[in-house]
Amino acid sequence: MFTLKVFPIMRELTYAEAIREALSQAMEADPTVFTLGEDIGVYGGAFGVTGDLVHRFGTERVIDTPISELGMAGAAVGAALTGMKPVLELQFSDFVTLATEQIVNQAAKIRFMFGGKASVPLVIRMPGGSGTGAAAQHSQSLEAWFGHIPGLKVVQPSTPHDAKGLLLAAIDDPNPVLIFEHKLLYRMKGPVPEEAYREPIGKAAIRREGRDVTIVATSMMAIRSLAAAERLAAEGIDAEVIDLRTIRPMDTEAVLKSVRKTSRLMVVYEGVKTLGVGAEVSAAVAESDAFDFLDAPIVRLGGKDVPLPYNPILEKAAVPQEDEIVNAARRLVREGRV
Amino acid sequence: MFTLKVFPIMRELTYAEAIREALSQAMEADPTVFTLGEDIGVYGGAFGVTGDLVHRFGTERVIDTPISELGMAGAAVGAALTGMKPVLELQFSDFVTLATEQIVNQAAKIRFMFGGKASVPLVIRMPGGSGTGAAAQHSQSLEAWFGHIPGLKVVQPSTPHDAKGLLLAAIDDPNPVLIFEHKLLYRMKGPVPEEAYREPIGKAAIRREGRDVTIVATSMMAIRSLAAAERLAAEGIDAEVIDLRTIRPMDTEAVLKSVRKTSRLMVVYEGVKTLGVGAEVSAAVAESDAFDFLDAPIVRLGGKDVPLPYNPILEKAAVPQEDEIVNAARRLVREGRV
Amino acid sequence: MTSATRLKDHAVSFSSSRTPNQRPEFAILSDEEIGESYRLMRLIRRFEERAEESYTRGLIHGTMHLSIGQEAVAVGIVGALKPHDTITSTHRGHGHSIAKGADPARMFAEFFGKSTGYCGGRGGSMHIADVEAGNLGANGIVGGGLPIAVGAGLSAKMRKSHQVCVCFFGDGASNEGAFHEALNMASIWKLPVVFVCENNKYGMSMDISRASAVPDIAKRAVAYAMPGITVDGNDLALTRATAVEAIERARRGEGPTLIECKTYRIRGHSKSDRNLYRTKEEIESWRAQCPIERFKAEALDLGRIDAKAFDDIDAGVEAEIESAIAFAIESPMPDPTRLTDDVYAESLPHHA
Amino acid sequence: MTSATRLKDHAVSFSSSRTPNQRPEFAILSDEEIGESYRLMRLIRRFEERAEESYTRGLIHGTMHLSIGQEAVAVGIVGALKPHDTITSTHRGHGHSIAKGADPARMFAEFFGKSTGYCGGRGGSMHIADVEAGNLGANGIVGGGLPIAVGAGLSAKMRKSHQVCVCFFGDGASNEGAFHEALNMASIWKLPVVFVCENNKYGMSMDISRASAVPDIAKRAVAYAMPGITVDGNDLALTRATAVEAIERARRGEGPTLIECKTYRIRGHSKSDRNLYRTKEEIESWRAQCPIERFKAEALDLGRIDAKAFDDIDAGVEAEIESAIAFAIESPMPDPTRLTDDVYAESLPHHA
Ligand SMILES: Cc1ncc(C[n+]2csc(CCOP(=O)(O)OP(=O)(O)O)c2C)c(N)n1
Ligand SMILES: Cc1ncc(C[n+]2csc(CCOP(=O)(O)OP(=O)(O)O)c2C)c(N)n1
Ligand SMILES: [Mg+2]
Ligand SMILES: [Mg+2]
Repeated sequence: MFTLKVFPIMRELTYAEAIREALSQAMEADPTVFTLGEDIGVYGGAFGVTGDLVHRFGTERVIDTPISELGMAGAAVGAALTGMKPVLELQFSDFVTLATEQIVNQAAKIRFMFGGKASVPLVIRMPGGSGTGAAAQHSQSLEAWFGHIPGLKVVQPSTPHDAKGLLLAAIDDPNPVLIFEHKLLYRMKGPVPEEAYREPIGKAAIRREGRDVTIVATSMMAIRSLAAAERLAAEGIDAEVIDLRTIRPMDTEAVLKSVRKTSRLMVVYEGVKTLGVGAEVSAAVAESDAFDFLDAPIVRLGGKDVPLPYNPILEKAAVPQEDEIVNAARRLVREGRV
Repeated sequence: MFTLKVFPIMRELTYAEAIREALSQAMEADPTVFTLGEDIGVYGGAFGVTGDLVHRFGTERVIDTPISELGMAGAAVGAALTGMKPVLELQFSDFVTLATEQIVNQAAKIRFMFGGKASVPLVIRMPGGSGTGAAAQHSQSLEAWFGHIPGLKVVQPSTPHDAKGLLLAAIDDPNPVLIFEHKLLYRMKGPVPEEAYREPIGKAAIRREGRDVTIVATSMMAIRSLAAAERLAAEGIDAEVIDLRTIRPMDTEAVLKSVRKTSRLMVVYEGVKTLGVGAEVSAAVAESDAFDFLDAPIVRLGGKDVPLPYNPILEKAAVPQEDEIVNAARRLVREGRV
Repeated sequence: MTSATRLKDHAVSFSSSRTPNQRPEFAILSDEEIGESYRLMRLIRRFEERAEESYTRGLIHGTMHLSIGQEAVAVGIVGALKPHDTITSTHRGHGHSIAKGADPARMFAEFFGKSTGYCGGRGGSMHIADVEAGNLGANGIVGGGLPIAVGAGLSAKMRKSHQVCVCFFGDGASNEGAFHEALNMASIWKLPVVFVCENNKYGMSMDISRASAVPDIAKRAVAYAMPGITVDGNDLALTRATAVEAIERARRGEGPTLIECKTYRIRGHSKSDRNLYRTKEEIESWRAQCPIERFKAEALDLGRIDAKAFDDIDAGVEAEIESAIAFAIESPMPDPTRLTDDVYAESLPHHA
Repeated sequence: MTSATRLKDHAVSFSSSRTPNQRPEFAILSDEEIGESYRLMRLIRRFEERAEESYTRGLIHGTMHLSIGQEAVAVGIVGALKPHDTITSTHRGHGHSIAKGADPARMFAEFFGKSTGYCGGRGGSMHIADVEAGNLGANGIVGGGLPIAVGAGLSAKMRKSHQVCVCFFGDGASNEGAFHEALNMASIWKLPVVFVCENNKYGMSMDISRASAVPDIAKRAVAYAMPGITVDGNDLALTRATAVEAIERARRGEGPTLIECKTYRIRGHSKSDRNLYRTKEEIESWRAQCPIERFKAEALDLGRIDAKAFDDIDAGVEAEIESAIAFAIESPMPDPTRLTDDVYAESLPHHA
């Protein structure tokens, strides 16, 4: 589903391996980079992301923390304020609810509150998303919350390539960056260059060019939308698929440009539809001059208005699936509404 | 600014007094209702809302808590699960960041996770908003976060009348209800009936009818928008002002109906513009059939993309003011964009 | 009450102590209680073994956390409660639920995602609850149940219901801020809550010696001016006797107690655990401390119950599990068109 | 080290002890330190009194929290730090900042919302910070600084910088979960952090006896296997000596200490406090314990410094405050068109 465009001969890594490689390269290059989190040492991380890093960098730079999410987020803020570059792993992004005080009131605001005289170069990585039967407290997609907070940057890589490049960019960034990874993507393979490259934070990626409809999607939904676009192509519908990649700052320009071309917009995201990422994409277009180019209402396919259920049938019904994307896009293009 | 339409002879109360009266009436009527929070007893609450309630209901039903926001939210959840109806006051809504775990992972999801076999009739009251020079950690408007969470209800009363009626409705509600009050409104007076009436959660209020533009606003911004509308009227612009009142579930129908009439929409809210309440209002309209009625892009006037500053000039510049609303509405109506 | 030794002058009368040389903790158990405690431990063990097997057979979506080896905590403690008392449980909560009277059939049904499950298939292993029956829920959030238990205690006190709430949590959870806030609140308000720490030595892969500044979680009780007791959590009689005293204290309005039960989880943390953080020897040494076998042996030794009775119980447990699984397998899946049911409780007309 | 009495066999040499019959805590202070400590306490006191007056005159938007009566904690503790050491402070942090070397002129400027203030007018009283100078910031969130101090300690340890971080917080803050998580982490990692609880008896209106299960916060140190010491926080010599020992311990890599300083805030919690929760008598009895007067009297008594020297210091403080206010008043307001500056630090090109 992801063809080797840019790099003709390319090694493939899983998304998890790509993240591990980024961490490892950053830690090799810069002694102030370290990582902390629950069970990231000898256990290798709940999703195996840190793997053997502790054996290569030692327990002083790959730090297992007690189960104290607020404390570890604060410790990362304090370390970042005083010369270090911590990369914090939260075991599931749902647990960020315990750490929001430090992230939102401290990390995000310190630079501003202190009059620009300090910075908090902190990275928080956390797996979000549903699909593993982990139920309501282990499956949320809360990126919209943090997209609402000035002072933070928020990214959602959907490919191994981006997972590595965005993490390296996040570590370089002097601001706090939250990375929402996706549980279902960890084992997905894709081409990943060996060198320590960066993907720019704040830039969307056009995954597929098309003329009939713009599909803006994030994370796992970018993968599903791309697959849906291939099916739509077989029906003669030419969809442009934009992987937003960064939630804050959002690459609105890329979306507007595409909408001016296609005149139809659909936003696909896994978080709860209401007040989710799609609301912002839609509103940004509706307030812009691209509004005049719109031939149809803006469609949002988001997560249903429901906590994530355990049963796999219900779980699938709760978030957009490929079929739904195909059907919605088809109706939008053919009938001008969904 | 608020004329006595429904009740010809009406006592006036401040917003704070109206809330206190609601609490007091609910506690009188129902022995399972109680209130807890920091300094709500003899101190009377940081904003004087609980006032003398402790003297009337005793320290067993007006409970001063230690400074333990997560703990008190959880205690409220546990009490609500077992037959009580707690009304929790968080001293500033910014501190909800310490309690999001209990609110979002427990209160909001328990009913669903437990298969509909339990409910959490919990009310959380908290003052949000800027304008008092309390700076970045004491001035946020975080209602959009909770509007994103299925299982919660979220309201924002803008008048003493609604402050009382919505609180009584919230206490009756078998679901967790979050009430974002506004610091600047506490001393504002308005007519308040003496009996224990309810305002329906989930219903917007049309504060002013108009034909040229729909202004949807929340909380303090509803007050400012109404004042702006009066000024606009003097210029011959007839604005309809809708006070959203409930963020979740949102009264989209009221907004659509108005937009079908005015063909122009502006959303005014104090929270950060990006991914704030206005994004949802805009997206809900843009995906509806009211889209076809729109004559101009949808305008959002939200908080600037910045933590709230201390300096009063900066603080004013960070959130929509009356002049800005007037100017934006005028341009929208006259020039078709802002 | 500051240590388990205080239990020696425990006031409960030794009603059913027909046999000499019994420990007082054992002596307070009636024959019926011995049989029932054994049955419940056995039921929990077999329930989890069969759940594990079902997982391997692909009947279970998602993960699960087994408490094999820890049964004496759940049964010892919960057995000291009255039916109207409440518990809050954890991600490793099958034992707590069964001890509190949950029906294994509806639990299996939940694991299999069926509409007959405790949560109608919406919750799964980590969210088994039965609020009516006093089980305020397992919890996917480590430490999540601690403040909820405080609320249940506060509610019981306000309603003067004389209910006690037992709050289970792990050694790992004791490093969460929620632990601190909850124990402090329960103490200042003298709430009828008994905090039971199942110290199984690990929070996932984190050895308690790396995660916690103190090896004995009960020591932390000092910070909340409440009694703190460390007991052998694989000794059912001891966990029961300790719980009886703490629950009585709570019911008398004298406030909370922190009981730390030292135990061990024989299985990995969850189904994906490769046990890289502990040795086979350690696991084996604890397997030899099986709480069920120990309890059975002591009862047999003392002649309190004979081998035949135990065999009968085992057979009954097998039959119950068998039919529970059958029920669960035959039960229907939930209807996906009803997905959004139960997000909100319906508002009733107000009592104006 | 488990109590203040241990300080009697403190190892610091009594270098400047020219006078017999001195307490060892006092004796370790050089004459210069006595003068400087007095000056700083006086500066804090007068700074806050004038801030209060400025508030009344309408020069200050927003609220502020005065530490009048608590000066011996800030000056006693911070005076034991080296310049490159760090502190985290609180909403009641003027004293900490000044003790750490903050310029009152830039502080007043901040209170008045001026661009020359520590935060360029963006932060106000609750966010005074000077990260370069080791002040990691006041904090509007009760308990917010606790985990940040852990991070500063972790960072110092990793960078082998031999810095110590002093973390100030209140008695009320000790009931936040952040307190628990922070102290546990600092202890298990043996971080160079000294936790200083300013126990002024109230968290806003909540008497510590109602809010906290234990009256002495230092007792909670047991839960983290770290030394816990309660001292008279209005006795500068004692707070200094205690801090010296704890800071040395931290610097030696032996881990954190919890020091509880019993003190009292003479003013209300904030400008809107009506003092409904305490008596005039209580306030008066503490006013008589003024840490500044006590310190001065002891120094005079011992003949360590004469009255003239104190008068000179007072005069210097007055002059400094006067010119600080003048500076602040004359400073320009920030430019509202630059509102969104400083939300983000600019990204530098990466070191590829
Ligand atoms: C807030 C939170 N943090 C982390 C986790 C992931 N997690 C689940 S169980 C567990 C270990 C818990 O250890 P302990 O409390 O000792 O319980 P045990 O698993 O040993 O029964 C962890 C880290 C979680 N579910 N919730
Ligand atoms: C998380 C949080 N909860 C509540 C408050 C409101 N508040 C500010 S100061 C204070 C009292 C703090 O008491 P203590 O820690 O003893 O410090 P003191 O004010 O006595 O110096 C409260 C409740 C806050 N700022 N942050
Ligand atoms: Mg454990
Ligand atoms: Mg205090």
